[in-house]
Amino acid sequence: MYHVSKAYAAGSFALRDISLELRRGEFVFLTGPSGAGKTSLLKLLFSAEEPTEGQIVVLGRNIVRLGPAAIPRLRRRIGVVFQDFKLLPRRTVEENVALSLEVVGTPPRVTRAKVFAMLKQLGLQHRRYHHPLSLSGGEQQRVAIARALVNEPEILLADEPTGNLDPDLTLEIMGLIASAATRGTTVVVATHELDLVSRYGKRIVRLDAGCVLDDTPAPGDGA
Amino acid sequence: MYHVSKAYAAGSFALRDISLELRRGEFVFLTGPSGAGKTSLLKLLFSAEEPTEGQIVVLGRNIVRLGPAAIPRLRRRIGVVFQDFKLLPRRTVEENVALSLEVVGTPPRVTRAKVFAMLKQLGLQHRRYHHPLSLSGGEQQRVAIARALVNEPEILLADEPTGNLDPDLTLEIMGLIASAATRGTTVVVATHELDLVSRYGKRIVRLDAGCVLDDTPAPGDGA
Amino acid sequence: MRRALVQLGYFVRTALRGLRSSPVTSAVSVVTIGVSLVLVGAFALLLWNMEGLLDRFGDSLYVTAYLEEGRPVEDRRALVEIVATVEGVERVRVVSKREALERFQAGVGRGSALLEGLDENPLPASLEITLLPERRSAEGLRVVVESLEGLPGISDLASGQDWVEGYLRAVALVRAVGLGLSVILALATLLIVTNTIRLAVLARRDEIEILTLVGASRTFVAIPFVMEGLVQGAAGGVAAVLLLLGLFRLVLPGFEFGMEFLLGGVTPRFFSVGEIAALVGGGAGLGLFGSAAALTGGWKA
Amino acid sequence: MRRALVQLGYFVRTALRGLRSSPVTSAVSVVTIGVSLVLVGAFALLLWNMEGLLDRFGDSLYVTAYLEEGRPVEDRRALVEIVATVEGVERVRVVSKREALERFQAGVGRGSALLEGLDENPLPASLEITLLPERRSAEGLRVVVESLEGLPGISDLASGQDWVEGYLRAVALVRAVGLGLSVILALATLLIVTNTIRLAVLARRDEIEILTLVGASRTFVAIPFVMEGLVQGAAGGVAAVLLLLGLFRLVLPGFEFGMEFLLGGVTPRFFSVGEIAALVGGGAGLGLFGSAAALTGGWKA
Ligand SMILES: Nc1ncnc2c1ncn2[C@@H]1O[C@H](COP(=O)(O)OP(=O)(O)OP(=O)(O)O)[C@@H](O)[C@H]1O
Ligand SMILES: Nc1ncnc2c1ncn2[C@@H]1O[C@H](COP(=O)(O)OP(=O)(O)OP(=O)(O)O)[C@@H](O)[C@H]1O
Ligand SMILES: [Mg+2]
Ligand SMILES: [Mg+2]
Repeated sequence: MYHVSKAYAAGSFALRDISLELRRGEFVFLTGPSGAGKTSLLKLLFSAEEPTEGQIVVLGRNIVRLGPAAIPRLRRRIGVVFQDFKLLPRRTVEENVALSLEVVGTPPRVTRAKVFAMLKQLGLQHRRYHHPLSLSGGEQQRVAIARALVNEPEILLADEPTGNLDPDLTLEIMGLIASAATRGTTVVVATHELDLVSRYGKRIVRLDAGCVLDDTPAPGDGA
Repeated sequence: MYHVSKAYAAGSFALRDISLELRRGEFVFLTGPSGAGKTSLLKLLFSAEEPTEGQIVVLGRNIVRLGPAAIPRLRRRIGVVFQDFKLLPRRTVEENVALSLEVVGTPPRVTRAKVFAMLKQLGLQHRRYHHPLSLSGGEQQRVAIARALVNEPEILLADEPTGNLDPDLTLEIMGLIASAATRGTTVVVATHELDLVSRYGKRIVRLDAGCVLDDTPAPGDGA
Repeated sequence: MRRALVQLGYFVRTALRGLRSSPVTSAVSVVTIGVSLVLVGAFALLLWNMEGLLDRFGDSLYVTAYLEEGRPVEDRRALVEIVATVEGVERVRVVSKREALERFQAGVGRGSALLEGLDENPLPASLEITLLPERRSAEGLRVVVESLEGLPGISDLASGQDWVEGYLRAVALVRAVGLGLSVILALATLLIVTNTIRLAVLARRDEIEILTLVGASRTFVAIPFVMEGLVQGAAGGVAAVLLLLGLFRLVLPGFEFGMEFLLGGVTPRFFSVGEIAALVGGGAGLGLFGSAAALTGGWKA
Repeated sequence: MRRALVQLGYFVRTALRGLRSSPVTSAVSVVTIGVSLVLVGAFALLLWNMEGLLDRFGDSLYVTAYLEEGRPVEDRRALVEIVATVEGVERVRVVSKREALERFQAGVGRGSALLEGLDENPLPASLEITLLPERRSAEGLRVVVESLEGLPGISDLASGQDWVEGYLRAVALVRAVGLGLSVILALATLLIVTNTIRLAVLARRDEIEILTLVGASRTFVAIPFVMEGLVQGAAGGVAAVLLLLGLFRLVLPGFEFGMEFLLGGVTPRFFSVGEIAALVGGGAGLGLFGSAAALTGGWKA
């Protein structure tokens, strides 16, 4: 899905000469110690940062060459769960989740139905009219996940999506993400939770200090 | 350390009729599923929220009756690691950590030395002059921990202090927190990571839906 | 088409939500725009009423044509009619010998028995010829004087050239100072308003950043903000008009005594409906322009 | 003591850091304060120079004492000396018969041969008695006229009572309008500046919240903010003075023509050093007051 990427941020390298290729519908775990560059890698995929060097091809487009008008269009096809959630504090949970539908111009009725269904799946329907600041950390994280998934994106980038969730919820949400992958969405999950990673038997990319340490394909996979 | 506490937030109960007592120098884990009320309980201890009902005694003072001038004085004796870090984005890492020393009027030279030592312990000395926004999630979390610990507080409240850290760092930092406890600091750690909790053999308070589910004293403890 | 409607609905809803959810910021913008417009409006009122005052002074700008003695009354009537048709003349008034004497005595001082010893009134009758407002310039005066010069029955012409020039200079000065202050005031207002809205946008830059991360285009982010600016500006305009009206009503009676002397019978005027609309529209425009400028300028900072 | 010094150091450092780390917000505050002070300053300059103008008009406010004919020159000299000592009199000027005639002829019109037929000049000599500025009121005038009334050698007194009253009303009007506009302007400025600083504080409310969570007292949080406000205000004041000076220098020559007529020989004046200090101090005060108000008012919202 993307080809070569090489990047450094502000003087010191955050990623050094990384090359990765993801197939459509693939489920990949990105692991590595704190500061390894996981978030930086996701940011590149999402064109929130530009690579200092190298090319990145996402959904058939070289995002390094993308004009400022094309970036929003690309982003609408990608769902992202940010490590720090990035929810709008002055909008309700429902409105926050609805955002990713509104940017593509979904009619309000459809939006409301989809948002409600998604919140229910995540056990948040009773928090619908709350504001993010009055939610617990785990609830905020689930809102962020709901916003990323509600638009049925072609790519899902999730940065520590279960860091604030208890083990039961973690299982549930990973199930939700995995089911998105089976529907054809390419999924990249950055996490430190090694248990989690080992339990699912998916492709694992380990990063350290900006380099790919190893790239273990999914057990049942010939590549 | 505090006596009775009972609280609800904005109509719906976040904590129901909780009673707990902590001894000076005790190390307590607070666990429970997402939305159980862990953060709310810590906020009460820190008088960031007022209880709707009940009394809370911290460091010998009933904080429900505390005047607005006394709250800052109390807070200076408590170190807090917030779930969302609460770092000042426009100050460097060093300045952020120095804050908790500056509010008690420590001379700049002493401050600088203490901050440097603390950052070194957390493996952040090379990020000293960075701004929080250019740090990875785990690095930000460590800055928050540094700020809470640098002032050698009498009480340490840590809300998911290792949620964004890889297993190695988690061990290291829990060690640091534990060593604070052995120096007489009362420590309360809220976390979902059950492994972590079980590994240390400390007192465990389990919350669910605002109630104390059970309160397991540390194995080697007669109480 | 359907999609455009959906989007419009979203924009309107978002703008209203924005206004509701940041009441302090909105209020500050409305108040700033309102206050700025009150300043501009009060100044405009003052200037316009001063223009009225200047026109009033201008009315006493006339050419005096002294009449030859001993001409029959018919001749004088014919002369008045001719003079009235001269280009640039607004009005002609006859000042008789008697009136001239009375004026002179009044001018010199009350009990002055100055000309009493004279057996005959030495002052001639004259015509007071008022110029059309648009002719009240040194040039216009010259034209009228030249047209009158040859006419039979007129012995002499006095146009008070010095006074005219002084008056015209004073008018030019007042206009120039007024214009200068208006320009400063307008620029200052514009600067203050855009700055205020820039700060308001700055206070919500997280919101903007998150929206773009979710895939919103610039337009999508900007339109609700600009609509908010428009509404705030219009609200500020309405507030300004009401405040000005209140001030006008409140302040006026206290000044009437002095005003009467300066403005004579002219009643100080308030804005017309069209001008009120312009003021409110100006507020809306300020809000619109301010938020658009803040968004393009302060997108990143 | 030592702790106070440490704290002061912290406050100064933090204030400077705040100014540096939020340049847009700081710049907006400085510009807003500066612009507001330019408005106030320009208006003050205008008013003060207009006061000068009014005084100038006031100089032509005099009492005319017509002298009896046929008195010896020595008597007249003595009279002038006596009149000069009357309380409230500033200056006495003698207008001879000849001068009176010339003035009359100039007043009526250039070629006017009006009084030429007379064998003798019918106009009397007179004294022009100018009043002290503080006596230029209807009351002051009455006192002087009464003191003069009995004096030998004076045939008649003309004080142009109407003109005086009109003048005095006009002065009162200009002062009142000026004062009214000044008050509006000052209030508007205060409102705009506090609002702007309130927004600036709002943009940094996270910072304030975090500081209080770390155990900072209100004072500890507030002092650096207030210091920032002070510095921004003073900077705005300096900018305003420079801008006003520039405008004054730039605009003045263009108006000199009209100005000369109105102000006569009076040169329009700029601010004195003390007034400049007051302007800068006012800016600093505005910034200080604005940020203090924003902190107490907007602590929570
Ligand atoms: N905007 C930035 N400017 C400068 N350095 C940055 C920036 N963003 C990240 N870095 C640095 O790049 C390195 C990698 O950061 P990144 O956020 O990708 O780590 P991560 O793998 O996500 O870590 P974590 O698990 O702690 O979130 C870190 O050392 C960080 O300090
Ligand atoms: N300010 C608030 N206003 C209203 N409700 C609140 C507020 N803060 C918390 N709550 C609610 O109280 C409940 C407990 O929240 P709390 O943050 O204490 O949970 P938590 O145990 O820390 O959860 P997590 O592990 O997800 O962080 C949640 O359901 C939350 O929605
Ligand atoms: Mg990260
Ligand atoms: Mg929590």
